Parts: sequence; structure tokens; C-alpha cells
Amino acid sequence: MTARVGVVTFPGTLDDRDTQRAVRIAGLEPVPLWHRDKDLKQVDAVVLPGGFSYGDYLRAGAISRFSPVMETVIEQAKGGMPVLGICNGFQVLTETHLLPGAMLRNNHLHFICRDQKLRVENADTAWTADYEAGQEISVPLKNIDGRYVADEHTLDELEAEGRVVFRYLDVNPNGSLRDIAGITNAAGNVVGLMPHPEHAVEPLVGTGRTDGLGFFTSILKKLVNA
Amino acid sequence: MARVVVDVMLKPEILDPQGQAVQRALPRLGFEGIADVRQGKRFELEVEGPVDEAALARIHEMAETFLANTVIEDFTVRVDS
Amino acid sequence: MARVVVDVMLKPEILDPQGQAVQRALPRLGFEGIADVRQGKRFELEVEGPVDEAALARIHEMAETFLANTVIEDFTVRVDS
Amino acid sequence: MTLDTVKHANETPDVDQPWAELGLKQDEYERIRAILGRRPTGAELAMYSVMWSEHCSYKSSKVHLRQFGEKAPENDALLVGIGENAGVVDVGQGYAVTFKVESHNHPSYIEPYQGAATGVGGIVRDILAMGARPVAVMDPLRFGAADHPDTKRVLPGVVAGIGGYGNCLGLPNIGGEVVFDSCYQGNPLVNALCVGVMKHEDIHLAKASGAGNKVILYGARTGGDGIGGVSVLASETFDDSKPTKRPAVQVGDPFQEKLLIECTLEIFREDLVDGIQDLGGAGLSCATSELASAGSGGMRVELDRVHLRDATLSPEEILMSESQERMCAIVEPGKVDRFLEICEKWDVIATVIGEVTDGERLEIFWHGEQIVDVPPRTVAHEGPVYERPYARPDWQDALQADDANKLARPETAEELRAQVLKVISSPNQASKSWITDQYDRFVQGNTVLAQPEDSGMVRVDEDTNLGVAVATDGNGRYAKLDPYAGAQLALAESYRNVAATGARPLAISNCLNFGSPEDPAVMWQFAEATRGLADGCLTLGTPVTGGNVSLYNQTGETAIHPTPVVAVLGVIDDVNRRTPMAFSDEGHLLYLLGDTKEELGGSAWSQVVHDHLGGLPPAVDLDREKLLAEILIAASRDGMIDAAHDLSDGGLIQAVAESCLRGGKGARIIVPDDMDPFVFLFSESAGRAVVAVPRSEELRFNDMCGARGLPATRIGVVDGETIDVQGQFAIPLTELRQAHEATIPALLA
Ligand SMILES: Nc1ncnc2c1ncn2[C@@H]1O[C@H](COP(=O)(O)OP(=O)(O)O)[C@@H](O)[C@H]1O
Ligand SMILES: [Mg+2]
Repeated sequence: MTARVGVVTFPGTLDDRDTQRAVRIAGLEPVPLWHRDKDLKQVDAVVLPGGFSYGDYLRAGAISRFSPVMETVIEQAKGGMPVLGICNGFQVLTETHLLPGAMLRNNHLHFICRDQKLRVENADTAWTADYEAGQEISVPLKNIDGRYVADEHTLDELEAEGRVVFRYLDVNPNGSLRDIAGITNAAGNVVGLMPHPEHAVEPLVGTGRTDGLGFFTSILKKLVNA
Repeated sequence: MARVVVDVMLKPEILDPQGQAVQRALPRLGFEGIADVRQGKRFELEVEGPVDEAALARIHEMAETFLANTVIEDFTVRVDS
Repeated sequence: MARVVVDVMLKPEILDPQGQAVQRALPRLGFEGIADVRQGKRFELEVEGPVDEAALARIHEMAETFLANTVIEDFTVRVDS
Repeated sequence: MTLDTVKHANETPDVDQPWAELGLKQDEYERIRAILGRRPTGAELAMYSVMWSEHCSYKSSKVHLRQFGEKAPENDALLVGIGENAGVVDVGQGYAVTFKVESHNHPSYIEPYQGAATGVGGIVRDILAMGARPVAVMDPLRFGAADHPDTKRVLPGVVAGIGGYGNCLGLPNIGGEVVFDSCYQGNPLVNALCVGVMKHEDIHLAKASGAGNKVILYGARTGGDGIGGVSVLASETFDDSKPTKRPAVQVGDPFQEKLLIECTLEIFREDLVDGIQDLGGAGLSCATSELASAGSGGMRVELDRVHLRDATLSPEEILMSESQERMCAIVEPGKVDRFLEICEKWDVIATVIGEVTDGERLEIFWHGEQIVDVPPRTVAHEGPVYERPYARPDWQDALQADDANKLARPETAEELRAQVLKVISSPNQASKSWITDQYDRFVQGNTVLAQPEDSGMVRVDEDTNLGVAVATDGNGRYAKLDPYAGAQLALAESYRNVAATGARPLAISNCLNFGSPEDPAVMWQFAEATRGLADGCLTLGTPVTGGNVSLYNQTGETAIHPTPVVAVLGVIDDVNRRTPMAFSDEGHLLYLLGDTKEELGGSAWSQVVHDHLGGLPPAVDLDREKLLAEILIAASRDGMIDAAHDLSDGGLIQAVAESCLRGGKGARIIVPDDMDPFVFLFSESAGRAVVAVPRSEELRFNDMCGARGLPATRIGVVDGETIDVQGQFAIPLTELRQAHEATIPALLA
């Protein structure tokens, strides 16, 4: 038996098919979820993929956050279901306040697409257990609203509680405070990050690395061994 | 129909690279004497029906929950005259 | 220091996809009665020295040549009080 | 306000009509009157004027473009040829690929961001209309001098617009070009290419057939975009109270286009459309007349049903509006409900605006009154055709006599080294990553190769690893020296770039950017370039599947360099076999394939070091290009090489430098005994590539080249962290990287 991972499609989502592919490559069953349906089809975990949902108009993630599917996702995330937000998905998670802080326009004001080095700071979340703390990985980054900000108090708290999951290495590509690339909630089931692990799962395409596969094998082990 | 304007600006303590980029460009274009620039958003809402206190309260709520992200932004609501 | 505000809005005949997206979302969030939404930019300029006519004229020029793209946008300049 | 109905036109034959303001010539207006047997209504005049414009009718270029059909090589791969929204090529395993390149030059000068963005939007809809899922975009660009202040306005806006639109659609940008030359100062070139993939059975055509079938307009609401000219007609002739100025600039909404793509693909999956057409230039006028003209029967449209963004639009303006993100489909009555349901699912507005009739006329009504009654072919396909006079310009001989091979050359090794760095760091030869890093190249998860590789490559089938590669090239300097050869060199370079990555070139698309066709010298350049391209395609066996012509690219009397941009599409059976450009393995041997002659005319060296343009461009040998391609493909398939990079502008040293920087490895280079080092490094002879051969494969590789008669010269080895041209100079990679990568950010960031 394998686990079912829902992948949400909002209008303007781009990386839903890629994410489904990554889920499949890791040995999980991808389940497409539609923004208008509250029903999560009994999935065991949910990924909010990247893209420009609603064109990123108003603010990235601001409009999607109010979709019917998110009502259920928010409720179940609070109940402990693993949720991963990648890029636009991360932006949606901050807009829903499942994760603290907010994402703003990159400090250099440009869209940036690059192979980004990261350090895994926390290997105890539902989505990072297959990594080791301190491990360095490279995955593609591509966004224009990727600058993570939160007030000092929140940042201190995130660090004190070990909730910074990924930090940018070598270059901070967007001016994110304290080089934060990804964070988790207190329970460790909800993780959001700007870079794209789903684009680093096959040696043939993208950057040719498979450093992102660990996200999906982590969740596989958690769900199947649970 | 009445127009209500919602202005949304980044909180003062949040870095505003867009405003900064504008400010940095000004001297090059020959405009001196601007000490600071902040860039925000302006929403013009065309409201059906009377813009009474109840309507403004609703718009205030809309701004707070939707038009602005109060983690990073402040907003003001006013009737355009 | 005085503050001058420059509001930049898309010309009425130009498509405003952002405003449209906001407007379409409102009923879903339970806000009815908004017939139209337009989204623009608001610049807050902190001006050194007096904001006299000469200063305003310069800011007007700055808005026309730089802050607004007059091919598609209109702007207004006013002193914030 | 009186509506100018057909009836009214019949009753008022002598009304003055603003045909000149609408860009029609007197004889063209007379011809419209003759076709209709009366004066046209305002709406008809609007339709004819825009459909008979150069942009829509190809009236100046048509006679020359015919050669692409007449000289088309025998080719089984071509499924749909010139004339449809885009050509379609069979790539095997039941897949078909469609691709096309188009220009959005003039709008991008006025409003760089929106001009470029809507350029991407337009080409993507063309590809979608063929039935394909768009899978990648590319953007060949030309700007004025890199250090000119206006370039700093135009370039960042264009790049942000291409990125802003393409990234938001989820289309990887896998390649393009950035060229600076002062000839493009007041007239940048913004060309955009899109590639789409479908199964053979999914191919759709733009035709309206089957009386009773419904015409559905779907997508964005119609606004007053891009109808500047036509509002003359609407306001001055019929209603003086209207604003005379409608925006000539269109604003794109990539989010809406993304919905349109997904919605349309779902509609195709359920086989709900009979014919389909995107709305681009000339909007509904074009879509309705082309659909009706290509199909059987006529069409009846109720124009007042169109969803408007601006309620004050006149019927003429609605017909002319170039509002973006709209499509028009022909749907059987029984399928209309399901069609509308899918549109609703994707939040896409759809309206039945008419139906196919069994007549022969395109009839358009406004609140029940007839405002258009025309034979659709006369609007869409039987526009005027001009045999414009052309003549070889009198300055051409002098230009060619001004031989670049006679320019002063470096006299010492130090001077040679300095010139190498100067060329490599010049804006045209420098790294473009500041630009291309603003484009998403990973989305969709099928990108095998992207910039700065020789061609972009995407995987088409995840199980079999079938893939396609595309490259675009053009060199206006070569084409200025000799337009016939210049067009062939663009073709050859693009063909070579595809082969360098291991893909087999199959077909081409092109975008022909020229000055005013009313100038006989420009018309000669155009005639020569099209002839060169058609002849070249015949020799190479790669048919032209479609393309685009952009004329009137000039500032005042001065035309841009003739700039034919050629896109070559290739196929690769297994993308695992792709050849990247990076030299990444120490000890691998470097071979130069092809012959190096003393050819510096139009070269990067002549431009950078001497600011010179003169002489003849490199000689073209298309049979040699074919042979080179065969060797590159066979070597890739059989694992004999593990890197390849084609040689083009900048010559050998440019290619070696790029491959070394890409792989982070240096090279020791040996100048062949019989060669002048300067010529060896900077000549731009065509038909060449440099490859890295593992030692274990050297024998086999050499044997193959020898047996096939391709000159292959061992010129060095991948080694260390320095490019060491032995006996001449050495440049550490760090210094080289700085020179190559710092230029563009310093100019633009
Ligand atoms: N505007 C652009 N968009 C995307 N890729 C680009 C663009 N300009 C240049 N490139 C890429 O940069 C690389 C180098 O460009 P160029 O020097 O023109 O290559 P070539 O000489 O092989 O034609 C190629 O991979 C090309 O596709
Ligand atoms: Mg190349």
C-alpha cells in the first residue's frame, strides 16, 4: 500500500503536473485536487504547488487562500495532516497564517531563476526526515516575490524553536531576512519553501540533480510507516 | 455611484526596494531634493448604493482581511470626493 | 519635511487585470455591491525644503516622465496634509 | 447617431469615406467598391482596411514568400504547411510538433513591457489554436547600442515583459538571442517563438464548416485595445462625440491566457471543436473572415452579443479590437453546452456569437441590423498583391569592397590576448545570463537543455524520452553585406546549433525583419534573403513551415540591417543522448570540425575592435553543413563525444571560452602549424564546431570523420583552470569569467 498525496490546482497554478510527477517518482500516488472542491478525496498529505495562482494579482497567494479547497486544507493541517507549500504554495500558506511572516517582491525587483544551494536546518519535519541536519542541497529557485519577511520577534522565535527548515547558502537570492528559504509550523507538519524540490527529481531534466527527491521520500516513509 | 479609495502601504519598518529604486533613480534623472520614496497600492472601489457607515465598515473589513496583508502592510480607507 | 503623494492609475480604457481579479474575488469572500475595482500605484515622496509651486511643477514633471507611463497611465499629484 | 448599415450604404453611395486615414490606397478602395457593388459600410471598410494592411495581407512579401512552397523539399515530416496558424511536423511515435516565430517590434518600442508581453501571448495562442499544448518559448531580440540611454529603457522592459508573461503561463524559456547594434536604436526587434506538442489526431485547423455549427467567442472581454486607427472612422465619420483616441497599446493578462490554455486543451480532449482560430492582429475581423474563408459556407455573426469591457465601443471598433487572450471556436450545436461548461469551470467567459450558414457570405449584424455583407475570401485571402520594385542598392559594391580581411591585426601575442578579452566581454559576445535568469527555464519539468546551450531541448515523452530541440539565429551584419548569403548563414547556424545538441533538423520557421518595402533597396534585400532561404531549405531538406514578416522597421529613412531570423526544429529519439556544450572532463580531446578560412567580413572581431562592417560574409557550403550535422548526430548517438559547441560569431576562441566557462574547466589549445593564430581564433568560417572526445573514443571518432570526409583537427585538450593558447597567451578562467559575465549587468542592472 502506498500513500496518497493531493496536489492542488488553483487557476494559474503551473507546477501541479510537475509535482504530481515528483510524487509518482517517489513511489506515492498523486491525487489532483481542484480549488473549487472542499473534498480532499481522503489524501494523506497535500502539496500546494508553485505557479502564479490568480496571476499573483493583489499579492501572491492572496486570492487562492480564500478558495474552498483551502478551507479543508487549513482545517486538516491544524489537525496534523502534512502540508507542503512550494513557492506560490508557500505564499498561500503565509497568507492563510498557517505559517508566519509574508513574502514580498525580491529586493532586486527581478524574477530570478537559478540553481540555488540550500542548507537543511531541520531534518525532523514531515517533509525533511530523509535529509540530515546541516546537509547542503541544490534545487532550482524561480520567483519574483520570494523575499521572506517577518518581525524580529517572530524571526527570533522561529530560530529558537528550530523552525527555520532551509537557509540560502552562497547567495541570498532575494533579500529574505536571515537567509530564510523555508520554515515550518510548530508541529512540523506544515512546511513552506520558495525553491522547487519537484524540479530536482530526475537526472535528465532541469539542473540534472535529484536533491529534491528527499521531500517526497520523506513523506512516503512517514505515511507508509505510520 | 460613489468611489471609495483604499491606500495600502508597506509598514515603515519593512524594506521597500521599489520605492528605493525610484529614489535612487531620481538624481540621475535630474530630480534632487526627494529624501525618501515609498511605493504602495491604491484601490479605487466603485460602490453601488449609499456609502454610509455600514458600507465603510464593510470596506474596512475587506481591506483588513483581503486588500492588505496586515503582517506587512497598513491601509487607509476614504471616500473620494 | 512635507509629503507629496503621486497616484498613478491605468487609463480608464486600459485593461486592468489586477483590479479585475480583485473584483471577481470579492463576492466569493462575501463582499457584495462593489461594481468595479481598479488597482494603481501610490508613491509617497518626502520632499526636502518648501513644497512651493516650483517644487510641485518639478514633481509633476517627474511623475509625467518617470513615475507614470503616460502611454497607459494617468497620474495626480497632491500635497499630503 | 446613424448606424451605417448595408441598407444605408446602398442608399447613400456618395458619402465620403476615410479610406486614406485607414491606410488604404485609392485603387484599393475602388476595388472594395467593385467587389461589393456599392460603397462599403463603415464596418466593412474597417475590416478591409485592417485585413488588407501589410501586417495582415503580406501584400508586399507574398510574391517572394511563394518560393517557400515552390522550392519546398520533399519531406514526409510536414503534416501542415504554410498558411495555417503554424506549421506542424511529425516527430514520430504519433507525436506532432508545431512551432512558429513572430514579431512584436513596433509595439515593444512604444511600450516595451506590454509590447513584448503581448508578443509572447500572441504566438502562444497561435500554437494553441493548432491543437497543441505549448511547451516552450524562445525570444530572439535586437536592441540599439548597449550603452545608449534608450536601450536602458527598452531592454529591461522587454525582458521583464517576456518573463512576466511567459513565466506566468508556465512556459519554459529555452533560448533566444540578444544582439545590440545601433541600427536597431529606434526600432528594436522583439521576436517570439513558441513550440507546442500534440498527437497527430489532435491537429486542429482554422476553418468554419457545417451549416448550423455555432461560432463561440471565448476568453477576455473585448475592449478598446489597439484600434487607434479605426477610431478615426468610428468618431469622425459617424459620431463626433466619441473620444478620438483609443489606446494603440494592448495590455496583456497572462493569467487569463493561462486559463485560456487549460480550458482550450480540455475542450480539445473532449473533441468539442470543429475549427478554431486565435484572435490576434485585426481581432474579430480576422478571425471571422479567415474561419469563413477557409471553410465551406458562410457565417452569420450577431456582433452585439460580444462581451464588452467598454460599453461605448462602436461595432467598427469591436470588429477591430485587438484585445488579447481571446479565441474563436466552431462548435456543433450538440456540443455547445459542454463547451460552455468547461469554460465556466475555468472562469473563462464564452458567448455564442453566431453560426455557420450554407450561404457564401460573411454577414454581421448589430442589434438586428446588417452592417457587413461580404464574400469572406475577399477580406481574408484575396487581398492586394504588390510586385514592389526592387534594385540592388548602389552602395552595395562599395560595402563589399571594404574588405575586413585587410583591417589591422594584432601584432603581438599580448595584443591578441587583449583583443580576445575585448571581444569576449563586448555586449554582443558577453554572457546574457542577467537577462535569461529572469526567465523560468524549469517549469513543466521537461527541459533537457536551455540557454546558454546551442539549442533548447525539451522532452516530449516521459516513457520513451523522445525530445525536440529548437534554435534561433540571425545575423543582420552578414545579411547587410549579402542578404542572400546572410539568410543562408542564419539558416546554417540554426541548423548547426540543433545538430550540435544531437538532434536531427527537421523543419524551419522564420521571422523576416526588414525596413520599408517601398524602398527598392530594402525590397531587394528582402527578395535576396527569401530567395537565399528558400534555396537553402531546399538543399538542407528542411521545409519552411511558417513564419512572419515584419516590414517598415526603420527610423526615418534609415532601415535596420536586413534581419532574417531562422528557427530550426529538430528531433532526438532519446534525450539521454543529448550533447551539452560544457567541457567538463579533464583529459578529453578537443577537435575542430570543418575548415577555417580567412573570413572576417561582418565578424564580431571587426565590429568590436574596428567598429567596421564591410567585405563579404563567410562563404556558405550547405552540403558541408549537412555533413557536419550528420557527424554531430551520429557521434552523439554512439557516445563518441560528450560536448559540442558550434562556431559562429566570435569564432573558435569564443566557442572554446563559452564551453570552458560552462564546464568550469580550462583547455590547452594548439594552433595548427599551417594556421595564423589570429585567423585561427577569430575567423567566422561557417560549417564548424568544436567537440570534446573522450580518449577512448578518439580512434572511432577520427575514423568516422575520415571515412565521411569531414576535416577534423585535434586542437587541444580539456585541462586545468586556464585557457592556454600555446605559444601565444594564457587566460585564467576567473579572469575570463569576469570579462564575460560582468558586461551586461554593468550596463543594465
Ligand atoms: N533572449 C534570449 N532568451 C533566451 N535565451 C537567449 C536569449 N539570448 C540568448 N540566449 C541564449 O544564449 C545562448 C547564447 O546565445 P548566442 O550567442 O546567440 O548563441 P549562438 O551563437 O549559438 O546563436 C543561446 O543558448 C541562446 O539561446
Ligand atoms: Mg550556438
